Amino acid sequence: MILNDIFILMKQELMLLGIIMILLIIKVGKDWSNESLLNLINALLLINVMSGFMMPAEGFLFGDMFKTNSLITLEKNILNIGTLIISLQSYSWLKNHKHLIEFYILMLSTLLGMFYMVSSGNLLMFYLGLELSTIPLAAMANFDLEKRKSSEAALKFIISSAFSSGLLLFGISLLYGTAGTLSFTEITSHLTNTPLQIFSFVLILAGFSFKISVVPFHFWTADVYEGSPVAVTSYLSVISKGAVLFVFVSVLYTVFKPLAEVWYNMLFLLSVLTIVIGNLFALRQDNIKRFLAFSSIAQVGFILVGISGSSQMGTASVIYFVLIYIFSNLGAFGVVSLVSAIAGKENISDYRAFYKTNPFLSWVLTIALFSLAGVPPTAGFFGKFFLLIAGAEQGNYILIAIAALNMVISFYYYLRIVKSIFMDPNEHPIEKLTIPMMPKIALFICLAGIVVIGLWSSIYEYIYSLSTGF
Amino acid sequence: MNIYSYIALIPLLPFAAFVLLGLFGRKYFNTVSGILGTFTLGISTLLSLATAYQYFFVDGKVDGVFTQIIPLKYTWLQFSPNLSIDMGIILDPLSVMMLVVVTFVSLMVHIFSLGYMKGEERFATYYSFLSLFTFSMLGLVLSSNIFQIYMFWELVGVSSFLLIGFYFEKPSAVAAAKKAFIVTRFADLGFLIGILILSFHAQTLDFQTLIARLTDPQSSQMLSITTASFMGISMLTWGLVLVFAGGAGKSAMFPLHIWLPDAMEGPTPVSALIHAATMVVAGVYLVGRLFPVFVFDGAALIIVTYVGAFSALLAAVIACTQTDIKRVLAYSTMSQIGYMMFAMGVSGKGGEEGLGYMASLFHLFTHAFFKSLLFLGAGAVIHMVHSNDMKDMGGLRKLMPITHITFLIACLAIAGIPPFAGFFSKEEILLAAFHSNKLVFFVALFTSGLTAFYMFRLYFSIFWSKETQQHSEHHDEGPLSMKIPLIILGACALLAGFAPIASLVTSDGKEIETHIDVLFSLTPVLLAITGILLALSLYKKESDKATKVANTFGGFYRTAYKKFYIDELYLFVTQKIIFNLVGKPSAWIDKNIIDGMMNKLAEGTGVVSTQIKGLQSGKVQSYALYFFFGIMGLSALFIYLLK
Amino acid sequence: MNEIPLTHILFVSTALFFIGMYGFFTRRNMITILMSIELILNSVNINFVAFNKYLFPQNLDGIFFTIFIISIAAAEAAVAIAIIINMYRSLHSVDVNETSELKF
Amino acid sequence: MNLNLLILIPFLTAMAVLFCKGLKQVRAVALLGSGLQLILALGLLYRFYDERAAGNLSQMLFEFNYHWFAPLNINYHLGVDGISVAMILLTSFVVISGVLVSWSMDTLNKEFFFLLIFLSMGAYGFFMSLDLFTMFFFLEVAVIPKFLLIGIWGSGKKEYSAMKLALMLMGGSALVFVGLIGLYFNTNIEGAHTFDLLQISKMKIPVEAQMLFFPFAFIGFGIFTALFPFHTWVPDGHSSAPTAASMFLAGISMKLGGYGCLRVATYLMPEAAHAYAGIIILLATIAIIYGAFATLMQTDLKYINAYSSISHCGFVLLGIGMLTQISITGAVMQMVSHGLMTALFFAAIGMIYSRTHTRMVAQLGGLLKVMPFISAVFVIVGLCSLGLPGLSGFVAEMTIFVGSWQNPDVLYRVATILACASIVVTAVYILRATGKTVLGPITDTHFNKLGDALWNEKLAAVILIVGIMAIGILPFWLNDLITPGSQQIILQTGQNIMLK
Repeated sequence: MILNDIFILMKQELMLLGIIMILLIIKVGKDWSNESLLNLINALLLINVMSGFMMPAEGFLFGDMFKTNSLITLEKNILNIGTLIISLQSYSWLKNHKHLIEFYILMLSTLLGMFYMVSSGNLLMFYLGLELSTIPLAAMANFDLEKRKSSEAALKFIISSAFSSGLLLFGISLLYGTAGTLSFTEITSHLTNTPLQIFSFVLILAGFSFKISVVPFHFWTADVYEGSPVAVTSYLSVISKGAVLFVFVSVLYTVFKPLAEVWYNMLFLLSVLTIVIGNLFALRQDNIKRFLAFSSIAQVGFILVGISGSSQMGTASVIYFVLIYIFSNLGAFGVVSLVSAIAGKENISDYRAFYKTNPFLSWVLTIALFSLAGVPPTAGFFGKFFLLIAGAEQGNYILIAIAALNMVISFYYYLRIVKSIFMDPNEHPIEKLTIPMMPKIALFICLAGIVVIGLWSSIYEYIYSLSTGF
Repeated sequence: MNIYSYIALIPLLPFAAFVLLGLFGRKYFNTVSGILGTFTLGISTLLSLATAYQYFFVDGKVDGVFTQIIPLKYTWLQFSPNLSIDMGIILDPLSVMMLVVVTFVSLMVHIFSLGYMKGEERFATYYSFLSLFTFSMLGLVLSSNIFQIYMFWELVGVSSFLLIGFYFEKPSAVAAAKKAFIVTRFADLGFLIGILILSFHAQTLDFQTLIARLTDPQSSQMLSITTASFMGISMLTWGLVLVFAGGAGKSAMFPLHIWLPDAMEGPTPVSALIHAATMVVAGVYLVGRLFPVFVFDGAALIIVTYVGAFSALLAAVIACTQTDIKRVLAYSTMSQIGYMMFAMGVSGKGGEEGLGYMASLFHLFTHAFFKSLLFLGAGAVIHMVHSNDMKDMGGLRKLMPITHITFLIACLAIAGIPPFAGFFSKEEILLAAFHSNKLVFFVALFTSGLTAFYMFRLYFSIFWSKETQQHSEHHDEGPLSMKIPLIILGACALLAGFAPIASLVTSDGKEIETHIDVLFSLTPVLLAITGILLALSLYKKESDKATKVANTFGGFYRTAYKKFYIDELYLFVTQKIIFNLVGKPSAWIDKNIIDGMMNKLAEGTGVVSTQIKGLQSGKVQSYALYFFFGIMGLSALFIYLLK
Repeated sequence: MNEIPLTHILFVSTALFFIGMYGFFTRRNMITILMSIELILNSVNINFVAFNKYLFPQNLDGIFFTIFIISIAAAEAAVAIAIIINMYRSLHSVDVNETSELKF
Repeated sequence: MNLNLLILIPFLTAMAVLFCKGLKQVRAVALLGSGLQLILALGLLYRFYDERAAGNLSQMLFEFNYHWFAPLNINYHLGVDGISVAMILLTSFVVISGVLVSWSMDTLNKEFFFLLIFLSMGAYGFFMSLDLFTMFFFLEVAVIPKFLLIGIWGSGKKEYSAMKLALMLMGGSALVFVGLIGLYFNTNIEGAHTFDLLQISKMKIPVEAQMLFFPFAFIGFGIFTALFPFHTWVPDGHSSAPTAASMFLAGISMKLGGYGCLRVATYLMPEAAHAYAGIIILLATIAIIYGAFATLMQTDLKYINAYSSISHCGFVLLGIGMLTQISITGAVMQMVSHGLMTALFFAAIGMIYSRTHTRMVAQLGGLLKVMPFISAVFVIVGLCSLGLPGLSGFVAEMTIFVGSWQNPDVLYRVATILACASIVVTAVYILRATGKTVLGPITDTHFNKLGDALWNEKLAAVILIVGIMAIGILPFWLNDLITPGSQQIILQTGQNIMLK
């Protein structure tokens, strides 16, 4: 029974679809106050998260266009959790926003797109998921409608992504020309390392790289992150990036396995470039969102190092790192979004003496930054360590050495913010902020995640055990 | 348990006094702390006298030879199965004699200080430091392990630092203490390396074993140390010379003597203790301790001889020109220790050959008494006059009869006039030198004349010279506690010459025959008398004769007065060369080059970061262009180049 | 039959691709830039159709793909134009060079 | 004895501190916690001797092994040998006196004590780890609190110093990281890799791999212990840090490096250690001499101690480089001794500074008159630094010298002689500093009004002095403690020069 299968295998997608439908109905119906709407939506998202963990299933749908298994379910759950946290964090910003429901509809649509993308077993499906997760994001980026920067960010995002998807499609078309099929499982057997295939692979790789901001395909990142509303920035930086990373890992390890030698060297080159350039740019940013953009570019460089390892360890460490990265980055963005929404300040220099007025937020931001930097006992340490172990598995110690030394540079800029918060004097520090309930919950979730995910080894072991699939 | 176990108490009692007085003395019993210190030391003295009796006259001798007894030995630090620092006690004629000398002189100083330091705010501290010094010195002479001796050696250095710098508010005292410590520390470096060399080859740190191994030509250790060489000189020579360097530092031998005159900044009784009888002779003791090994290495002994002889002469010349009475005494000490050193140097081992060894230690013994007497006498004078300078003194003989008499005795003793103590010991030294090295003999002879001259210059300047005295209003000679030690030491200076050292303390433990050859001793005695007469004519009455004589010597006098500019030379080397040419550049390099490198590295990263910011131009089309170049670059690289 | 060979068609699609590319890099008008992207997408469409027709006629993968691309391109253009309109409100211009407030 | 207690107690203390209100509660809890640490450490010493006396000869005692990240063979593996016990003792001594010295910390006291105790947890964990991953974890745990401690509570150009210190130490740990990864992938247990220190030590790591990764590990750890030319964080870091942080920094964290050099670099890569010994000795000798001469020129008390630390830590590296059993024992002793001594030195400087508000030697003088206790402490620690017998410095340095001399290579001997010569220079700078500050006339009439040490400061100083003297007067217990450990390391290198 295909319908039966759909209900079982696509339950996460259907759940999302349901929420979108409810929101549409509310939109059409009578007016709700923003607060109650937010409460409702967050409750729905919480249900969504919890339901994701129930009844895991494994199987294929529509030929092999859609597939799911426990790893993919886990990946979707991770994305769900991230979305919930972002939703909780943007409470202060959305509370007074006119187009609250639209925002959620767009966001959940992109999430749906990502789900399809993660589950895709076919290039067509993948492409559809990718576009579904991209185009609404452009609209979301413009959600501070009256701000010019927001529009500019959206414009840059839509133009760049259209361009990149054009090139990606060109690559896919060439691949189709040489392989004659769009199905992941079948393409593999047709890959023979011809120049045309390598060329098409480079184009596809560029498409992925664009989404996860790998140098030199990253230029849009900083501008878009800076201009967009904080909620969108954090969504872009963790959820959208995370989803593409999940696909990227599985595509590289399964579909493009015959080209392993090529992509291994490419990743080597790209990861070094990404880490170095990301770090160098991050060094001298003053806008904290822009800073986080570049730091996330550098983080992606580390992820590429991990991917260049062998399949199981590489997959496990990448998924693990993304999980940690979601909590760490959202911890930082949570504070940033609060400060931005309430105090309207987004510069690092505004954060001077932040600790005097807001000790709790300062600690959250500090711990989140430490986790991003990879300082124990936060989870970021474990994440980075395992990524680099995975990367070293092939014996490429030069890469590891470069990565390790770049961690030092990254320490500098993370510590620079910590320094501002704790040590620099400031005549007019950000005033004492009252934190609403929901962002507070979000921050606590992030803190718990940062502490627990690293020290509690079962999480890594669980991911590792699932990663055997490839 | 050995019957000698109580010996451990001899050093430990002063140590207990140090701890007690140092921690609680000042707060709780400042005034009685002197009595307490003296009392504990008195017990130690009695014990050491008992030890001496027990050892020399009861059971030290086995078959006519004094043997070494190790009554106590605890492993303190085990480096390896072979090498360990042991805390032990060694008893042999040398150490027992030193034990007596140290405790006795120290006791005298303790008693003297009761009066001298009375009213001092840090009275208890003073006594605790004295006790610490005595403890270290006793530990030094009793050491059975070469590393143990090094440890106490350092402790002696530190406690002398504390004592010299006792008047810590006087910058000159602090400077002198620093100088004394650093110079001897520098010398100790040689000692340390010497220990490393000797112990590495002998594979032991224990004196007995070390000496046994390094005096047996057949032993593998002896073979290894004599065959190994560095810069063409055998390791044995290196080791011994370096050890001697350490001894020379403590004993103020040229060129490491510069600290001694300055060290007179300390309280005068301290000088009597440290710079007359105990610490400064540690070098002689050290050479004596390792004498059996030294005998096997002619080169080392020659160095000992010439360093000793030269120091004796140099110091005597300088002493003739100084006007600070304590400095005169300091140089005289240096000169006398020079005597002891070269006596060691000219000695051989066993029988008549070993005369020098015996003579040296004999002189050490007698010198301890008369030199500490001289210092204490000078202390009494200073106590009265409140000045160190000869010019402020004169005509004191009536005011301080006891001091005067005892001082005279000491002067006669050091000048070598029979039957005072110095005569006998000096006689033996000259005899030993005469037999083995004529050059050294003549130097020594000349020096002994000079000695008589400068000592009596001192004597006449203090006690005669001017007749009338103003500064005598209500002072008397000082309390009883200051007089008693003078009297006792005076008696010793008179009688110590008759002590049977020759039959007790010899290089091989056997007695040697000594006799006074009247013909031979005529020359030095006549020379001494000449010196005394010269001093008499120049300094008995206040006149400008002395100045005239000084002027006739002109440049030489000035040079000698300036101590041959050795201090200035050292100052130049340390201040100008070490500080300016090594210290400052190191600090500069660290700040600017090495640290600068790190900072530049960071700055460079920042500069690169600024340079490349133009890439992120904000124009979406150029972003796309980079995107496109990226694709083209990757394709070209991987299709054409890396294929 | 005088069929047009595949290479000719590929030549056309490649030319379209680069024309689109060139337009994208050089035009200053945002709308023109969007049109250039449409050119690129169309070259992709031609590729898909041609490959499907010539090489793998047994399936319709390429054709389907083309249909999806067309529809998505429409959606993309719609969103992009909406953003451009919004941009125009504050900027009063459609010159892409003026949207470089966010940089470095 | 459960070693986890030594991690748990600091952790719980740190947490408890966070929930305290007001300085009084905070410091009481901190003191209680650090007192417990001290008791635990002493108990550990006692139990250790007990076990050894009972004939338990296994290399590590009280092992605790928990499979942490099973897929990667990462274990949470604790265990101690004599060397670790010595370092743990050192840590507990420094921690409690650090807490006591900061008794009246007035700004952000809760955070201050939290970080201090958190740091100590890292140090304990590091010294007990028998798994390279766990070790690295704790190593980094001990780094970042220092950044905050210096940056927030420091003085002078604190931000610069804090940043410099954090970056250089992080750079060091990055190098260590590469070394560890390299080691990991060169191990082989039935196809899997391991981080377990004991297992690796029983394996033969290929010599080429050793030659490649030894420098990473050694230099990485070396940066922590002021290896020339990577020592520049030391002067700035120490001088800007608040008193307790300086004590921790010099007393504990510099020792992390020395311990790592010994336990990881030398022990696990013995052949490479032999091959690189010449370079290590060269760098160590330069550090010793050059540090000493650079100290001569310093005018700030904290700089004096910082530069002298460079010189003294050079001895540690020298001892390690000489690769004889005695010299390695000496190196460990020097770590313990220097830790206690330098902590005391900083404590004394802090006490002086908090009263006179200056650390410049030229502005101080005659303090003995007004603050006899502090001055006496200052003199004692100075004497310890210049190697006075009866204090710990002497024992450690002499052991290193004797041990170094056992290595018969002529060039190594020259290095030894140069190292010996540095103690003369040490005497010069210590006496200059002491002579000017403590002795001499009072330079500033304000000083007359200043009081002597308070009870907490006295207690802190006494605790450290007891440690110093316990080693200085009765060194054999420490020696017996360390020797089996250093023997193990020497056996590992397989070319024991003593046995030749």
